[in-house]
Amino acid sequence: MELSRAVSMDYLREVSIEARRNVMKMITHAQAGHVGGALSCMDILVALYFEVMRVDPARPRWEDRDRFVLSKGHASVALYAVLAERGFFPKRDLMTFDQIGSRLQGHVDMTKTPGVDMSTGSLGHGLSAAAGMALGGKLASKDFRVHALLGDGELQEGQVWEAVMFAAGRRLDNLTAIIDYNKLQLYGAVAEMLPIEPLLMKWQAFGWHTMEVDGHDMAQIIGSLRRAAMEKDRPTVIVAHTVKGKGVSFMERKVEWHAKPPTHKECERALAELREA
Amino acid sequence: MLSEAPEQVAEMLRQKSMEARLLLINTLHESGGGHYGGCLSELDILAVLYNGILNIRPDDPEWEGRDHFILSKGHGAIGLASVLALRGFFPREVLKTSKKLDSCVGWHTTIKMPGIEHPTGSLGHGLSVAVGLAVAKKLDKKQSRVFVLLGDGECDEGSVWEGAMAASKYRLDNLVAIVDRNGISYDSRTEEVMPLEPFADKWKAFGWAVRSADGHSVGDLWNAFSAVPFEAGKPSVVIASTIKGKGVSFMENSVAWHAGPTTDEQYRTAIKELQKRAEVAR
Amino acid sequence: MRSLRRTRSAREPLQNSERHEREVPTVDESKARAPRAEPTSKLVSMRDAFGKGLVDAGRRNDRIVVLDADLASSTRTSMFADEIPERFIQVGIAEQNMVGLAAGLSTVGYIPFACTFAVFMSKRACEQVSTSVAYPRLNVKLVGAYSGLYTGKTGATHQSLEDIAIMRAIPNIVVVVPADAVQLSKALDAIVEYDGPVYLRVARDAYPVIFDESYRFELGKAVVLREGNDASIVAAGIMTQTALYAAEQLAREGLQLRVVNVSTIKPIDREAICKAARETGAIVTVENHSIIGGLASSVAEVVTEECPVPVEKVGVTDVFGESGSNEDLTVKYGLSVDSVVEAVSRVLAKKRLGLGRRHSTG
Amino acid sequence: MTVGTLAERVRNRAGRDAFGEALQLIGRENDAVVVVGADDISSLRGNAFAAEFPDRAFNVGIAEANASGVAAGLALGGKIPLVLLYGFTVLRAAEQIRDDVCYPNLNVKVVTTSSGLVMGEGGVTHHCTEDLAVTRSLANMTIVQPASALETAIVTKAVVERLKGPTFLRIARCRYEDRAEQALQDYYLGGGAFEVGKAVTLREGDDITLIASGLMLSIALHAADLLAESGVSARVMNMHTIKPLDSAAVIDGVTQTRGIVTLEDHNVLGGIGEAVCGVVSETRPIPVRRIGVRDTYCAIGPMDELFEKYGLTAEATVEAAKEILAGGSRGSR
Repeated sequence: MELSRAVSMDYLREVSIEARRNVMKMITHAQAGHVGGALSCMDILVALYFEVMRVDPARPRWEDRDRFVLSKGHASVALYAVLAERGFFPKRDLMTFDQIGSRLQGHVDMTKTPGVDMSTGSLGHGLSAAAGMALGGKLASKDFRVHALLGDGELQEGQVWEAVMFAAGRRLDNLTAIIDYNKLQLYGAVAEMLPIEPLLMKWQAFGWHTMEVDGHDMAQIIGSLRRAAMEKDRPTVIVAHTVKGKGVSFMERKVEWHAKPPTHKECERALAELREA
Repeated sequence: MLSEAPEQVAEMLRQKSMEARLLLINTLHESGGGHYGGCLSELDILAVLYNGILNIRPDDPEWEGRDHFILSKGHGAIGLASVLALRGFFPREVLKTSKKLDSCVGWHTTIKMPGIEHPTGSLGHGLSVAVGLAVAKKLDKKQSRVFVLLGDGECDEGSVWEGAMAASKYRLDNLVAIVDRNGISYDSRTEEVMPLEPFADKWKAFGWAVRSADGHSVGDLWNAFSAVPFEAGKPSVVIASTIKGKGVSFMENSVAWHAGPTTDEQYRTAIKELQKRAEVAR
Repeated sequence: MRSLRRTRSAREPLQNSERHEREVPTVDESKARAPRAEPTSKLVSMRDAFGKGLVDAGRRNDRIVVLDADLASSTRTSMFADEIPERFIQVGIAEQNMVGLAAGLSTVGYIPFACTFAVFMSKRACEQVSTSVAYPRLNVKLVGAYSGLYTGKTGATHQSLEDIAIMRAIPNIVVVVPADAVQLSKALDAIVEYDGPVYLRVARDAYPVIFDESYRFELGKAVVLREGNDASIVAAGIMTQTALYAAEQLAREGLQLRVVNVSTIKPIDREAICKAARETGAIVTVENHSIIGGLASSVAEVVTEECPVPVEKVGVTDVFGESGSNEDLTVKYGLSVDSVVEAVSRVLAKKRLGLGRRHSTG
Repeated sequence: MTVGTLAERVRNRAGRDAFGEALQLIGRENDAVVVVGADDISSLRGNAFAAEFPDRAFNVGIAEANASGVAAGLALGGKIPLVLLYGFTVLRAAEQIRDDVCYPNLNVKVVTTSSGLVMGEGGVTHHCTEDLAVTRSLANMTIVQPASALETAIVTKAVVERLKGPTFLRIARCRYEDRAEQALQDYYLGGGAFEVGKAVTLREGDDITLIASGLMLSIALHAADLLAESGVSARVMNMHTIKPLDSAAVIDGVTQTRGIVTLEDHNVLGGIGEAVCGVVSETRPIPVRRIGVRDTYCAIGPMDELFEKYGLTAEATVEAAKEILAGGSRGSR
C-alpha cells in the first residue's frame, strides 16, 4: 500500500491545474457552485491528497486514514475534483455535480461521496467535528492526523472559537487547521465585513502553534503541513494567504465570482488560461 | 462623580457592598438556596457600579439618559437584586417573595424586576445584546454607556467571541465588559474545564482595550471603571479577579458552592463572619 | 409534585430499579409488555437513574464516550466522569462545539453521548444537531436534561418547552422521552444498541416508579398501561404518572380510561394511537412540553390523517414559564391531575356530540 | 404610497426584491428602522437600504447568534431592527431568538428569504425545512409568510409599521408563480386588506379546503383548478399568518367542507400541517392530508424538480383531496 508518493512539484502543479479545469467544467455544466473559493483552496487540497495525507482511494473508509474536513463546505467542487483526480471515484461522475440524484452534492455529504469524511455546508461546524475526530484518534491510540480547511469569513462564527479553545485545551497535536485566507467573503472584503485581524495573534492567544504561508506555493504548503505534524502538545494552524479565483485572471480577487457560474464562453476562456499556465 | 474624597468614597462603597452581602445571604437562605458562589464574587463589582459609576435614577429606572447594565451571567440575579434593592429600585421586602410564583425574584434575572433591562440566564447572550444597545446609543448620539458583566466560564461560549469581534468592528467605546474572573465554573475550575488563559491576550487579540482589577477592592474597581474608555474607539474590558463565594469562609474558592441550599447553622456562621468583617473594616 | 403525592401504597414490593447488573431476560418476549399500571410510592430521581445507567452502559461498552458542557454535576454525567474518567470529555460551556465534537468522535467509531440541558441542546446547538449529526445520520446520542417546566426554579431561560418540537422536525432523529427511572434505564440500553442519532429527554427530579423490572423497552413502541374504552389518555414522560392518577380518579366516577404511554415520540407508534382512537373514540394527550410540536401534535397528525377523533391537549399552552416550585408550576401551567380530568370531560362531551364519527372510517 | 403604486414597483419581481424595495420605502418613512445582517444583506436584498442608510445597516459578519442578540439590543434602544438571516441560520440562532427576542417580547423582525427548498442547488445544509417548527414553538412569536411580490411588500410594511413584537417573516428568494401573483393582485387591488392572523379565502368551495401560503399557494390554486375539472369544488385559503393560526378560518373549513389538505415547503412535522391538525382534532375531526417534505433531508436540485420529487405538487394535492373524498383512511407515510 502506498502511503505517500514521491512526486515532483511540477506534477502537483499539473494536478492542481487539471483539477481547476474540472472545477470550471463542473460549475459551468451545472450552472451552480462556488468558483472563487474553490480555486483559492485548490493547491492546498492537492498538497494534502497527493503528498501529505495517508489515504487509500480503494478504501475510503479505511480506519487508519488521515482525515480531512472541508469546513468551508461550499468549496465542494474543489474537493470533488481532487478526489476524482486521486481516484476515489471516476472522473466522469464530476459532470453529475449538483444534479438531482447525484452523489456530488452542492455542499459535501459524507454519506454520498467516497472520500468525504464529514458533511458540511453551514459555516463554522467543521473544526468542531475535526477536533472530535482528532480526540477520537487520541482516545483510540491511532496515529492518524486530522486536517480541517476553514474559510476566512468563517472565523466570524463563534463556534469556531469554541473549537479553537477546546483543541488547545485538549492538546490535540494531531490536528491541523488551514485557513484559506483569500480576504473575500460573500458580501465583500473580510476586513470590511467583520475584521478578523490580528489573525495570528488570535490563534496564539487561544494556544495554537501558528504558521503563515503562501497558499499557492506548493513547497511552502507541504513544508508547513509537515512541520505541523512534528509539533507536540498543541494543534497547528496554517494561515494560507490565497487569491480568490486563483488561476483565472478575470476571476481573481473579484467578490462577484464567489458563487457566480461562468457562461460557456467564460469557461472556455478560463480553460484556455489554465492550459497555458 | 465621587472623585473628591477617595477615602470616603471607598468607605461608602465598602459599606454598600457589605450590606448587599448580608442582604444576599438572607435572601438566598430564606428562599431555600441559590447561586451563592457567583453572587458573592460579583457583589463588589455591582456595588461599585451602582453606587459610584452608573448614571441612573432608581426612582425612574426607565430614565432615558441612564447608563445601561446587563447581567450576562444571569445566575447572579440575586446578587444584582440585592444591590438594586439597597440602591432604592424597589423595597427590600420584594426580595422575600422569591419563593412565590409570579415573583420578580428568580434564580435568573427577569424583566419584571425594576432596574433589569434584559432577562438572562442562558450564558453567552448578554454581550451581543449589549453590543446592540451600544450601537443604538451611538446612532442616537447619546452619551449613555453600556456595561455588561460576564462570568469567566461563560467565555467558553462562541457567541461571546462573536460579540467581542462585533464590538471591536463598531468601535464601541461606550461599551464596557467586565469579567467576573472567579476561576470556577459549574463543574470545576475554569482552567480544568476549558483553559481560558492567556485571557487578557484573547480580548486584546479581539480588539479590546484591557485592564485588570482586583474584583474585591472597591478602590481598584472604581479607578478602572472611572477610566473607561481605556482607549478611544475601542470597547473596554475589565478583567476583575475575584473569589467565588467571597466573604463566607467555607464558600470561598469552592467548586461545591456554585449553588445550593444552606443549613440554618451555615447561615448563622455566614452572617456572623460577614458582620465581623464589617466591624473590622470599620 | 403535589398531585403525585396522592400515591397509594404499592401493591407489590418495588424491585430495585437502581441495580447495576445487566438484566438477563428469562422469557423471550418480542414485544414490549404491559407492566404494572399503578405508580408506586417509591420515588426515584430521573437524573440519578440516567447517571447510573450511563455508567453501566459505559462499563459494558467501551465505545461509549460522554461529553458534557460544564453541567456534569447537574446532568449527573459526573457519575460517569468519576467512574470512567478516560472516556469523559468536558467541553466547557460550548454546546455547539460539543455537538460537533460528538459528530467527529462518532466517525471514528465511538458512541458519543452529548449531554446538556434540553433547552441548550435543542436551541443553542440546534443547527449543529441538524447539520452535523442528523443530516449525515451519525451515531450520536443527544441528551437533554432538565427538560420541561421542572428545572429546579431556574426560570424561563432554563425551562425547555420546545425541545421535542424542534428535535421532532429534524429528520433522522429518534426522540425518546422516558416516564420513570426503569423505563429510562431500559431505554438507555436500547439507545446504545440502535445505530443512529437519538434525542433522549431526561427529567430532573424524582418521580414514582411505574414500570417493574420485567418491562421490556422497545424503540417506537407505545404501551397500554391501563385498559378502558370510554376515552384514551396518551401520555409521555413524567406526565404518565399524572395520567394514571387521573384515570384512577375517573374510574371512581365510573369511567374507564385507557392510558397509553408513548416513550418514543418519533417515530410515533401509529398503530397504538389509531387503535386507541378507534376503540375509544376520543383522546387526551398529556405532556410536560408546549402543546405545539410535541406529543399533542404527533397524536393530532396521526388521528387526522388516519382515524379522526377529537383530541384534547394537556401541556403548556405556548407561553414562557417562570421560576417556581414544581407544585406551583403544575397548577399554574395546567399540568395537574385536575387539568387532565377536565380535559377528559371536554373530550367526552365532543365524543358524545358525535364529532369525529362522521368520517371515522376505522 | 397606494397599493397600486406598490404593485407597479414590485411587478414581476422576486420575493426578496420586493422585500428589498419595501424595506427601502419603510426606511425612508421611519428612521428607527435598522437592519442587522450576517454577511447576507445583499442576499436578502437589503443592499439598497444599506446604500441609502449606511448608518442603519449593520453587517456583523458570519455570526448569526450575535446578529440576533445585537438586534435585541437595538430594540432595547428603541430601534426597529430587521435581522436578515439565511433560513437555516434561524436554527443556528434559535436560542438567541428565543431568549433575547421572544422571551422579553422585543420588537425584532427576523427575516429569511431562503427557507424551504428555494436554495435547491445550494445543497442540503442550505435547505431549511425545520425553521417553522423552531419558530412556531417559541411563545410570543408571530410568523408571516407572503405568497406574492405584492403581498411581500404589503406584509413587510405592515409588520414593521403595525405589529409590535417578535416576528418571523418567511419570504421567497425567487419569483412567485403567476397564479398566486394574479390572485393576490386581484385581491389587494380589489380593496382586500392584509390583517395579521386573518386568513384570506381566495376561492370558495364546499368539498375540500386547501390551506397554503408562500410558494405553495400557487400550487394550491393550480390544484383547485384541476379539481374543478373533475367536478370537485375546492376552497383555497391563503394562510399568510402561520402563527397565530387563524383557527376560525380553519374551523370554517372543517364545518363547511369534508376534509383539508395543507401545503408547505417545510417538513410536514412542525409547520402548517401540524398547526392545522392541532385545530382540526380539537374541533371536529375530519381527515387532513399534509403536503410537504415528509421528514427527510432532500436531495439537491432545482426547487421545481425537488417539489416534483418530494410530492409538493398540484397533482399530489389533487390525489390527497380525492382520497379524502373517497373516504380512504390511511397514513400518507
